[in-house]
Amino acid sequence: MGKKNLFGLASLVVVLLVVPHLLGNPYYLGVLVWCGIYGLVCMGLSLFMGYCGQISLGHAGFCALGAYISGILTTRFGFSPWPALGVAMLASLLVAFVVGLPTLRLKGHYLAMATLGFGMIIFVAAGGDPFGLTGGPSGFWGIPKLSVFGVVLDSEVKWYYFVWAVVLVCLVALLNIVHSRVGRALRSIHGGEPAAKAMGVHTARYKTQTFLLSAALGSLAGSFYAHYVGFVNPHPFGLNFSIHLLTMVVVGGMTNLWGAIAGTALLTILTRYFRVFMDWGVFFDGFILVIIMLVFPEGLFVGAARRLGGFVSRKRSTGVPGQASRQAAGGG
Amino acid sequence: MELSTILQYAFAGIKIGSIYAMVALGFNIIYNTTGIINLAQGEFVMLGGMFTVTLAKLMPLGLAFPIAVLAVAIVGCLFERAAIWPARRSSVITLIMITIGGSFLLKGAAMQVWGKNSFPLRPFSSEKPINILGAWVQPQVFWIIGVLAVVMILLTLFFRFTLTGKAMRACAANRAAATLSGISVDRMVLLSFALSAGIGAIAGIVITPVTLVDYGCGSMYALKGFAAAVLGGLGVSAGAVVGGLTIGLMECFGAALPFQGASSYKDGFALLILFVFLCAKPSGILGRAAISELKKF
Amino acid sequence: MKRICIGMTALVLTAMLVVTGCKKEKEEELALAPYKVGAVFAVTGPASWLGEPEKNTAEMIAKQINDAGGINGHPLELIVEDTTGEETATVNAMKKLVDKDGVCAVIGPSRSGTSMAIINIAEDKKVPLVSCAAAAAIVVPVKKWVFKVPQMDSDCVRRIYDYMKEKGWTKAAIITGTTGFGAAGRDQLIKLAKEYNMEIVADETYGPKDTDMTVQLTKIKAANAQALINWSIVPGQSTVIKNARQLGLTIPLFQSHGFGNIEYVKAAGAAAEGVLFPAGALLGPEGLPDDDPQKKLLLQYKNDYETKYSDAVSTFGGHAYDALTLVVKALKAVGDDRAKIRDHIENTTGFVGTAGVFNYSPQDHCGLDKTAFVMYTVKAGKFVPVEE
Amino acid sequence: MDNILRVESLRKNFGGVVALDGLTFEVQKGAIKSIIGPNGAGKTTLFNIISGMYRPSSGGVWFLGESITGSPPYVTAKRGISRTFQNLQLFANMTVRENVMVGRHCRTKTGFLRSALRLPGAAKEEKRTAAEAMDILRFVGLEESAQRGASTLPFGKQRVVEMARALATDPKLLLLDEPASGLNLRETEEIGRLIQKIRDTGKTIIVVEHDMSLVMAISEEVLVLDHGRRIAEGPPRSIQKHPEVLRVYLGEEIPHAQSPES
Repeated sequence: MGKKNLFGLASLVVVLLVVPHLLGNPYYLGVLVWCGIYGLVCMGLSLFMGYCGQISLGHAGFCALGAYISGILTTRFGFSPWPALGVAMLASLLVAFVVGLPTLRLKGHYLAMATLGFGMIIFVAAGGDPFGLTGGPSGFWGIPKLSVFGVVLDSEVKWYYFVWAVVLVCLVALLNIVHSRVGRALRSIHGGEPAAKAMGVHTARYKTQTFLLSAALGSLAGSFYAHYVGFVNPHPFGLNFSIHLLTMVVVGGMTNLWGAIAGTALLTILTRYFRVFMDWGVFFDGFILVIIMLVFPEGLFVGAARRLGGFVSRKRSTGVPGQASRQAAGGG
Repeated sequence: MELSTILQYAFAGIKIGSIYAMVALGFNIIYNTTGIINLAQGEFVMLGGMFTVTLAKLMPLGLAFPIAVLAVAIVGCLFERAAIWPARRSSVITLIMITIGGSFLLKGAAMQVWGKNSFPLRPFSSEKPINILGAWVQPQVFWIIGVLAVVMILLTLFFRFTLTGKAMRACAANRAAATLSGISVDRMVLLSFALSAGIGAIAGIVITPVTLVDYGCGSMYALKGFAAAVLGGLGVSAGAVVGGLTIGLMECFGAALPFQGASSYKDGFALLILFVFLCAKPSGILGRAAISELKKF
Repeated sequence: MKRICIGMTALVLTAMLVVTGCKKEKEEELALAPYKVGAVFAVTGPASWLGEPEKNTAEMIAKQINDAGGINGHPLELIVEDTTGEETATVNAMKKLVDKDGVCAVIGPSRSGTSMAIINIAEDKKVPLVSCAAAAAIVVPVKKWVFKVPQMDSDCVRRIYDYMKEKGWTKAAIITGTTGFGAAGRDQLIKLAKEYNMEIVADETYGPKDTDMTVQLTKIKAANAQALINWSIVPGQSTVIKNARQLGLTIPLFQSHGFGNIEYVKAAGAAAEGVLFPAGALLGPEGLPDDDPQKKLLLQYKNDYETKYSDAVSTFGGHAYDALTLVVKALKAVGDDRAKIRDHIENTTGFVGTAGVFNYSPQDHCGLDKTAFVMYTVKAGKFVPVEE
Repeated sequence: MDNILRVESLRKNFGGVVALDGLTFEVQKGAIKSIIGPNGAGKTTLFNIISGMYRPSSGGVWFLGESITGSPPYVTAKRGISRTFQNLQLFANMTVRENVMVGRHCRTKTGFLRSALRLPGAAKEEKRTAAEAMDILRFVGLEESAQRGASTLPFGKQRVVEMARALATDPKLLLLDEPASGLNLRETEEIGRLIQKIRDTGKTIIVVEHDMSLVMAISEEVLVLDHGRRIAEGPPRSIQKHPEVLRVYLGEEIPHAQSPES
């Protein structure tokens, strides 16, 4: 996967190990736990958007599926957390397959709308509670804690190590995928679908597979959410969350997995910080987002990396201006 | 179901659908010149309502209306110059992110200016409901429908018969060719923001008397308007109207479905229909397939 | 251009850092270590019109206490966190208060959903939490560390059903918002209907951002109810009133205690005339008899709040008043030990607050019953107690 | 049987517009066949049907004796048909070498799971793919630019990269859609030589081209289309004098080097 990535992984591990000792307070670790949980979804979304060139405004729906199925199975049907998590993931994969098959034929804003519709349908179903399981808008609580190899995750520190270990494993796997035949195929879809097809890339299948992968990661993050918070209701899984996920991926730089992680960490920490400003928080959220996108149109991480020279030749054209692609398509 | 009940639902659907249609029209205008969905469109609706509420305290409604529309159009222009224009060479997704940021900015600013309460606005004419074949209809509903019709007619005339309108359509059809034939694409984008902000404001002003306006109400309009624009076919004005009315009617008749708790599912119901429809016809009711291919993220 | 942007960003960020830095430094130094109390309110976001009066009230009281020399010489440090009405943000805020700031008790959150989301944390970390949200589920069943100050929604339902029974109305139509508050109210309305022999002839809902309820109300109209009960805290409750009147629905209209903000009356205009709803005595203290234990306190709070913030007082601000005062009383009595505060609150009786006279016990972490409610109606755009 | 491709009574209409109207022809193995015709004659549509991008309205395509009518592109690519595009379709988000490596896609098989775990087989295949891509770049003379971003190359070289990418699929039949469009005289000559060099490795090539000098220089056979119909077919010399061809072209415009983009 290349020296840069190995170096990146090594640095990440070092940082992750050092940070708990620098931050004397479990609260900060708690924020980092959120970074990790969101990071899981965002990595999958980055693969789907930045590499595969698709868009999803419905990933909150997969998180909701993970959280609700984990929660319902453990609290109402006596499952232990891990099997419940597995069932949640399988169910999410199934849903992603059924939803993805027809929707992934759609393009651009139409795909955005269809995925958005999917997310909202899950949200509405959770609130409407058709089977008397979700607790309606009030949700339900009492979801048991997760335990790993006999260790109950009952503190921020334990969650921190656990979530980030999972993130690291997923990151390595995804980096492997990205720097392989599959990753090239995905990027070729982003680069130009007709040409990708002509080279023998089964674009429809790759799009579906990536969608499934990102849905599984969303479901995983959702299950973690349920066990971490212990309470689930529909409110956190609305459209706002989908948009927030999208923002984190794009702000970091969607054409790079590292960007997704960086964007997630940055925005999770910043939005926490901006709450200090109370009434001005919303304003600053918007302000920072606009400024970042103006200064680093291809995302903070990718943009910064390019400016440092590391990615110059490789990434020069990842942010192909909308105009250029439009002209190419319009003139042809 | 009795006729009067059906009529009652239909009027509710048309009322709210007309607003969605106007928001969708705004989406389309910007989409045509830039290829992006301006997610701050809902905030233009909110600002229209807010400005009018404030202005109506100082002057007659007839005067407050145009001033508010103008004010919001100016906000639209400022937004375009400050945030969209500097990023005009960025990818579609970057621009959409900027509009999301813009919507937060406008929302936050509105919260500072007007606070967090909801404000009412008096109806344009009498508040007394009219009985039509057994259905009670507020007179404001006719204002809403009428304003939508007028906006639609004026827009059609503008795009069809004025030089500027034709130039904007040229940008939509082929940007490169439009530039070559001497059209200032930059100016057209600016104009499209002014126009769509103005239309958004009009929607906000006519709906406020039947609902209320608060700083956070824009996102809902943006969502429904986006759904309407996509359902109708992005970039097609007639599609916006068809899409808006369809979604409005689906929501109202969805809520009226004869089972327990139907109203909890009405939004989901409308979106489900939209979802299924898109899977069957990927470019919306009146959209052309070719256009949907152009935008890459 | 880009350089300017970067420069601006840097400038703004530094400015923000400095501002927050100063905020922390500004605390006056008193001889004794401050007592830290956390508050989690929905200061921004869709429920901000709840969180704002709560924050204002809490800050006002904290200032009054510190101006008067603090609690037994300890200054009161109130740390307010914004939940934006979101569960995840609330969880974060709660953890920050408990872990980072080390508060001895937390008041809030404003919404039922966000309250439910942090019950776990209060229980795990053993921190007293005094919620400002209404849902009975928050304290039923009793959770060791969790209390609440607003009247129970179940008691509010009882108050409404009592009133209806008195008038001989037995067929009710209900319409509720799809939020934690609305859903909890709907549960109670349905559950208690049996006890009161009420028949729910229509049961409709609407979303927090809905702008039109004509369809639901048309269905209700067809159901021939004798009274309509709306249960939500969103601005939509004004729309319900307007839509109902426009449809020619003339049956009596009840609102929940979430209607306790005069802005809603203004928003609904003439249609709000005659709307009935139970709420604490705060909305019309002038009418109380002089020997009422609450009267003096209510008048003073109302006056303080309205002069300081030039905004009409609401019951929501009152909840923050009750919550903070309750905690402060405990601090005064037992100091800032979390467990002792909890025990003290649990044994508080006869505490006069804005929502009523509280009597807590190990079995009751709400402390109020239905007598804390006064039935109000809207007359000439004002809240007026109903003569019974 | 020595024809590699047979197209029979192919029809394609888009709505009311007929792009191909009962077209029939064959291509001999190892030949360079050019297809010319005015704009809108249906040349690119023909390519799109052969490579599986479009489904024909009626008629069929046989490749090496087997019907590939309506096969999706990933199937035709695997069978040995590759193509370039009239308006460049390089993957701008990749380096030159990665572009060519995508071409190897249909000859390799690592999937999601095997690449995620980076099993030994996957790593080996990856290494081999990279080496093969370099071989092809060497063959077309672009090994120097292997690590550059594909869109940073000059236009002429981008055309070559696209050919290299098509070659990487190891095709038996190569479809080149206006390989010389936008190129200057020298570059056109170079591309002509490259096409012949590719043919000399045993591949069959179909070229759609407006540049007559190139067509005349490299093709064994020329097929002239107009309005989706064949109006002439034969060796370049005979085509130049064909009355029907002259009529079609004179009625529009004289074909010339640097014919404007459609």
